[in-house]
Amino acid sequence: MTALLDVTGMTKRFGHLTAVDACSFSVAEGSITALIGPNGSGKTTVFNLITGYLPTDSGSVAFDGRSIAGADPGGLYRQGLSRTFQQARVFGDLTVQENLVVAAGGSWRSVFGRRMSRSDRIRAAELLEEFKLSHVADLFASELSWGQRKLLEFAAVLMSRPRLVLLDEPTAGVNPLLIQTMASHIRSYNATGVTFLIVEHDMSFVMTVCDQVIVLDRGKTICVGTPEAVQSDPRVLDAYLGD
Amino acid sequence: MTTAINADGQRKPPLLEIDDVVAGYGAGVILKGVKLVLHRGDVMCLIGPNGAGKSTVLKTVSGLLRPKDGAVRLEGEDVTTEAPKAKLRRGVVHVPQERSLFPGMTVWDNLLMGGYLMRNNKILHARIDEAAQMFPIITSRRSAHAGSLSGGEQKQVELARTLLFDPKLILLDEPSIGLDPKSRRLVFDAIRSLAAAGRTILLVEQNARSGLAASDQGAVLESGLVRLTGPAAHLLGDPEVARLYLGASQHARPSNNAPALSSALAAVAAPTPQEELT
Amino acid sequence: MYDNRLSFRTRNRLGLAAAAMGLMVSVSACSASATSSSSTSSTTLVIGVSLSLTGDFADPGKAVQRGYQVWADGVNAKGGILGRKVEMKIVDDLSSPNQVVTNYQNLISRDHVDLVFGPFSSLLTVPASQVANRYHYAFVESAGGGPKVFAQNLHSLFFVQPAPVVEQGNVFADYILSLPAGQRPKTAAYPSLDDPFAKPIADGVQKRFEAAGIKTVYSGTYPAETPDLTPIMAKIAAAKPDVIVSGTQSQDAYQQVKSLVQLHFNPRWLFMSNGANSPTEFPDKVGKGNTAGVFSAGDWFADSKAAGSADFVKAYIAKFGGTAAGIDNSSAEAYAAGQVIELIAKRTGRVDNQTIINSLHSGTWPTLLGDLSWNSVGAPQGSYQLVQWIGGALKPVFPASVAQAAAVVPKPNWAG
Amino acid sequence: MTTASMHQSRLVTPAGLTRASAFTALLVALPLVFNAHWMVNLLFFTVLYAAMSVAWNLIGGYAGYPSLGHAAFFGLGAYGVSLVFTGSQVLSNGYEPFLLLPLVGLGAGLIALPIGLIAMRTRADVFAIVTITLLFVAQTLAFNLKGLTGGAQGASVAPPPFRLEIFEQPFYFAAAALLLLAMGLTYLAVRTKIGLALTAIRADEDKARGIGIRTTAVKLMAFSVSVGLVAMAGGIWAYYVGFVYPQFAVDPLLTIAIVLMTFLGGRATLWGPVLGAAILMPAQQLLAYYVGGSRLYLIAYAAIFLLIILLLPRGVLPTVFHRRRLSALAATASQAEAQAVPSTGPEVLRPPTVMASEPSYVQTSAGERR
Amino acid sequence: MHALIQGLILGVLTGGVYALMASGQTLIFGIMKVVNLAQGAFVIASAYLAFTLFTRFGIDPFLAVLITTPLMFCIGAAGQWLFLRPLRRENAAELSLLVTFALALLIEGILSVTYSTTYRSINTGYANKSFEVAGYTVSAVRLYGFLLSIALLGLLYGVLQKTRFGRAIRATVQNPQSAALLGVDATRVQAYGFGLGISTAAASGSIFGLLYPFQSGSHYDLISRLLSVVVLGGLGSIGGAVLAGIAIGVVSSVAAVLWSPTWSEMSFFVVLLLVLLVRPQGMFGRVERGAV
Repeated sequence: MTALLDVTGMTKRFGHLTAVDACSFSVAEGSITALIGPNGSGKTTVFNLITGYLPTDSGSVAFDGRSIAGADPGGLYRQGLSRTFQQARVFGDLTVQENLVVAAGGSWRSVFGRRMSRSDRIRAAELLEEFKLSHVADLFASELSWGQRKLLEFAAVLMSRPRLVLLDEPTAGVNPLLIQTMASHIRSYNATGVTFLIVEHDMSFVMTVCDQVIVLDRGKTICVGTPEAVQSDPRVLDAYLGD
Repeated sequence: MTTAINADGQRKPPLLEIDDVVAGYGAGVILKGVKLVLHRGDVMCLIGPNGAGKSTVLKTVSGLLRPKDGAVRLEGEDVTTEAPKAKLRRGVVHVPQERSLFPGMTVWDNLLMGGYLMRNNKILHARIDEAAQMFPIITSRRSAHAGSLSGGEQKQVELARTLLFDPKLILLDEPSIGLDPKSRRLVFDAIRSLAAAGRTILLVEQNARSGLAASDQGAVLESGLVRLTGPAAHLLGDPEVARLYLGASQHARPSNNAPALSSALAAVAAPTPQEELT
Repeated sequence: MYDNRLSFRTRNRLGLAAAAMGLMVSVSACSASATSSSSTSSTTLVIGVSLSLTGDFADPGKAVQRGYQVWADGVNAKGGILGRKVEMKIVDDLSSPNQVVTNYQNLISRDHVDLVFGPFSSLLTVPASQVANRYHYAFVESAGGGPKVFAQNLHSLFFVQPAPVVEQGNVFADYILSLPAGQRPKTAAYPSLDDPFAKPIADGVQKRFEAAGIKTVYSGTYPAETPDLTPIMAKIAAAKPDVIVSGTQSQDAYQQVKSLVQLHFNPRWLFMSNGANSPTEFPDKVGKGNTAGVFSAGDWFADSKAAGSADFVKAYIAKFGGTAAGIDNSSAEAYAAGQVIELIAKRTGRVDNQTIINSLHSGTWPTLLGDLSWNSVGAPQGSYQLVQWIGGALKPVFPASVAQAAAVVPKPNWAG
Repeated sequence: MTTASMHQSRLVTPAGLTRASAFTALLVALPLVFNAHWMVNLLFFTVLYAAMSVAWNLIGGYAGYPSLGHAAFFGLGAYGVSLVFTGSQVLSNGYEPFLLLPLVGLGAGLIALPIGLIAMRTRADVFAIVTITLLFVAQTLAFNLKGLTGGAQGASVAPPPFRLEIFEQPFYFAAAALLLLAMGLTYLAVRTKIGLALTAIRADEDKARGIGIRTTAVKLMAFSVSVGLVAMAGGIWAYYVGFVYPQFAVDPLLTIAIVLMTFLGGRATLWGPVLGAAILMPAQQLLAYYVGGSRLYLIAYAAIFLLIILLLPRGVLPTVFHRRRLSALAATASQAEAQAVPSTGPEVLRPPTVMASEPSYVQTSAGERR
Repeated sequence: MHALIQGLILGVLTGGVYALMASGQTLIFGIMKVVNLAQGAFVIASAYLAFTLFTRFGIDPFLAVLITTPLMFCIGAAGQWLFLRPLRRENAAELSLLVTFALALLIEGILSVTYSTTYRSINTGYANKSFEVAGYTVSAVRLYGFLLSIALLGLLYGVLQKTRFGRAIRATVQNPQSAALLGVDATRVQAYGFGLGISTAAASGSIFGLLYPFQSGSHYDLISRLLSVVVLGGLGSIGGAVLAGIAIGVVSSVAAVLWSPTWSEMSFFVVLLLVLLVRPQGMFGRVERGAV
């Protein structure tokens, strides 16, 4: 497997604090990779740096072999790199269906296209069906529960048929049943060739879903390996339990 | 029913009793019946994996979050539904996880804010003097802007500020988060000196080893329930703790079958613990 | 089920909009029926006026209103015009051009008033006179004499003042140029408000002074909202001109004086087009002592001997109190507009619009502003009088035919 | 597939067409039924302001950028017309200035592009203030560029040679056409991806950019079209009133009026601004005509204004829709319950807004933090 | 050169008064993120109050500050409680713009009914006095007004820095959650903070009334300047507002002298736009930190 995403020596400082410290890792194409680490280890910052929401201080990021340093989030999204947020960000004034359609990306010309083209509608209907959201398709997103919003955000980023999806804590605040649902969606999309990089706290989720785990502590990559290997690695336990 | 967790302090009366507390945000539930007892003069460290509900426990105690069920008792009195201000007057001080100093104000002004509810200046200044003995930084850097202090120094000022309330109970939420090792040592030193001065502390700590090392008692929270309690030193060596952190057999491995429609609907209705996500 | 949900967002918006339109129409209709009774019965002569009772021009707008009221009361006391009682229908235009257009539309096409008088300010007179002209109404107006008013070439418009506003400074230029060459000023400054009333006055004087060899040391305009004239006046003070010719409106005249007093600069002559000719406001705002020697131009004075002036003063004081010196010129000018109508009725026996238009294009019409006559576009053909503050009162000093005192030169020092 | 979602896929729905034709018919019929001059005059101002409110709504309502500088472009249009058709000209048929309007709109739209690019670097509060500044710059320019604008002396527009009997009607129909154009463009924007993008920008601009929406382009487009339409309104106005003075052509009160109309009727709705204008404009003009002298009108105006904001913060139409939606949702939920289908009712019924009675950071189990 | 320095002196003196007015407005923004479009109307209302106190009771406008300041504080606090507190949080920022504008209209309406729309000015015995210093003229009213403004800015600074209430305000601005945890009642702080911001209008009103003729509609012009000042200084930054206030005074009066008064306003707006181009948050605005 080749590396779809390659992060080398990425560094980000906020004032005195070095949030990400010469962090390096790569995500293999077709993998489900977890990015774990204790609170404050810089996971979300890494996400923000990769997706262009924050500028990096130094280091390089390559997506599919091309450097994407300094790219804007929208451009990356159109290139097939999409993400979700820890606190699901959906558009409350749009309906569930529209939340999907608006995320479909598309060409310049499509800006002037119909609000909801036949292909958009079909694609959205598929995803809604798959994510069991059809019954709320015409509700405003602001009327959804938390868990439904997380599902919706996840479904929305799939609209553009991305190659790499960065999920920021897909299970945060959702109940066990929904966690299972999330896991099965991730697996089934992975089977169609979508690569996932997931920030996750729920270790059992990581163990059952992911095939590679990157452990971050204080902004540094301390360990990379299979879930089982990472689980038994004393460095990881130290990172979690402290010194 | 919530006895027998105190190894060495049976004679001390319980200061805080958290009794079967159920709490959450919106319609969701994070704490699913938490029981804890804290005795006067004890330092208890609450540890557990992310999302277990540790911060939520502190919030139900300080009044920032009203429990849906169960009771919070302080010195035997039911204070479950009291507002934060009322709790503050009872001497329950909450130091949140985020930095709670006012960055543009001087260290001294930050301290004075700790005495906001206090009308008696004499007592206030006496308490500041008292705090200064434990935390010399508040006099040595008194006119520095709080924002210019290092993270560890800021935590020290925050801890010093709690003393102005002559607190019965200090609730510390992840005091060491985001700090470099040196600052972390400063903070745990400070917690130890507070403990030495006989303050009762309920501490939530991600850094379980340092946290337990600074505490008398420990409790492990997982998925909204207290899984383990005991003297801090015992928990430090308990292999079960590591399992709770890094995931293990308690979890049924999720099946690959798509869930039935009804359960999926029930699932999506579970809402948000926004505070737990940070 | 889906259909139901979607439909909240789309259904019946048309209904709402239609209802709103209906509401609008019915509001208008209601109000129309409520007041239509007040309009013409054959025995009343209804004269419609839109005045700025609120907004930027509210202050002079109300002075005009008082003038009309005094006139109407006087006429009615004498039995009205040709036996018809005069009713003034005065509405507020908020000093807004949209409202002034709406008001004259309503007055003419809805309330069918018999005659209209003009609003206050050239800015509102222009759109208003267009509306009136469209309906072939005579547009007798006492407060819109800017150049653009006459540039419309309206045959139906008549500006009831002795001369177009821009010529207000001519009388001062006449006076200065009537002096022996040795006594004339050598240098002059022209600060002016950027306003259609004020700026052309200073420009006109400047043109004539320069032609006569008087050197311009300062010339500049300031916008209406300039809170502070001190920088300009400081610049002028530094240039030490012999004469200052100010194109002023009202508040800016007071501001100019204040600044000059504070700067301790006292020119030999100080002429201010407007503001300084306000009998009560000026001494009130700048202090009585500081008025001494200031020139201005005017068309009416409390002790004027012109036709009807004494009656006007008496009636005004009886109605509104105060003193003769406290009467605003705008009130007198409005009164003169009424006088003109009264005269036409007396001379022709008719008061319809066509008669008014035909009559005013010929002959002279004696009013309390003196004898007035108009050219084909409604510009009056007379001239203003030069007035000066002497002993705390405004005195006509030039031309000799109306002078009640000799001009005081040089201007006495500021009182401080 | 449901009929509703079938409609969604078409650019113009049959229902939309019906509504458009009905409204057009209404607009055409109004001045013919209420043909008194004063009535047509009132209708003219109402429709003109409705057009401007609809235009403002594109950027201020849908995109959530509350521009307070639209009056600058109104003035631009007014001066544009006065520059080409000066007072000394004699027009042959009187319709020439109307033909110039598309050019005026286009010009204003182009000028708006660089301005919008700068102004939209900031969000809500500051954007509002920057656009106010723009308005004052425009007014100062109008006063000072005497060669073009005539300065404080004003600029005159060629007098319209229309017959008295129908004098107001060409202006009314021009304004009505502009209103239909503005509504048509809004409708199209809403029915295309642009509408989705604008709503997304209002809700969460960063996220919108992150999912590949071309936010800058869409925002600029909306701003440019919006001010272009307002500039055209300025052109019609100048021709109607006949004279253009800086303080009236670039008047802060104009912006305030159209913002207020939009908020009253309901922003980010197609019909809200029209409704707002239909209520406010006649109310204002008739209030001024009948009780203006009493001076209480300003107090009454402000009081009504405050009451509307405090009682109907979303505006009339959205409030009505929201109420109906809530009751209908409750009905569906109970229906669903009756059919023993698991329901999301309680969650769904939670109103999307929480009153700010409690300080934001104190949470209770009942309401989550926002 | 003489005229330039004269203009400079004038600009600083005038700017001091703007600084005082703007400090209140920026304080209000800092505390509750509300752009108060009624600040100008409150200044004009205060000018009328001072006018009445002077003409009816012969109270000197500078002394009248002692009466008008507490009065304005109460009116401001009441206004916040009645009209701003009930706003829904989701779009409070936009709605508060409209509410404060409506408030301005309401004040204008009340003033025009009470006082009519005639221009007023306060003419005290010293209205036209001036001092001569090294050949430069300094008007007495301006000098007193400037000194009073500086004194009141000092007082405001003192209140914010040294009092319990001031600390609570600053704390709320910087970290509302933490302030609440320490027992600060945010609702009360907002109402009193709004009152404090409005109370700066009282003294500004007295000085404004002494310097310029005013009427009920004068606030439109005033608010456009104040907005420029607070945006230039950075919304929420009092120090920024003071510097920007003096800057607007100096720029417009120097431009009036060097160039032309008709363009002086323009020059200032251009400066404002340029500053915003480089720093959208204003000269002294900080993105992450609060006011004071």
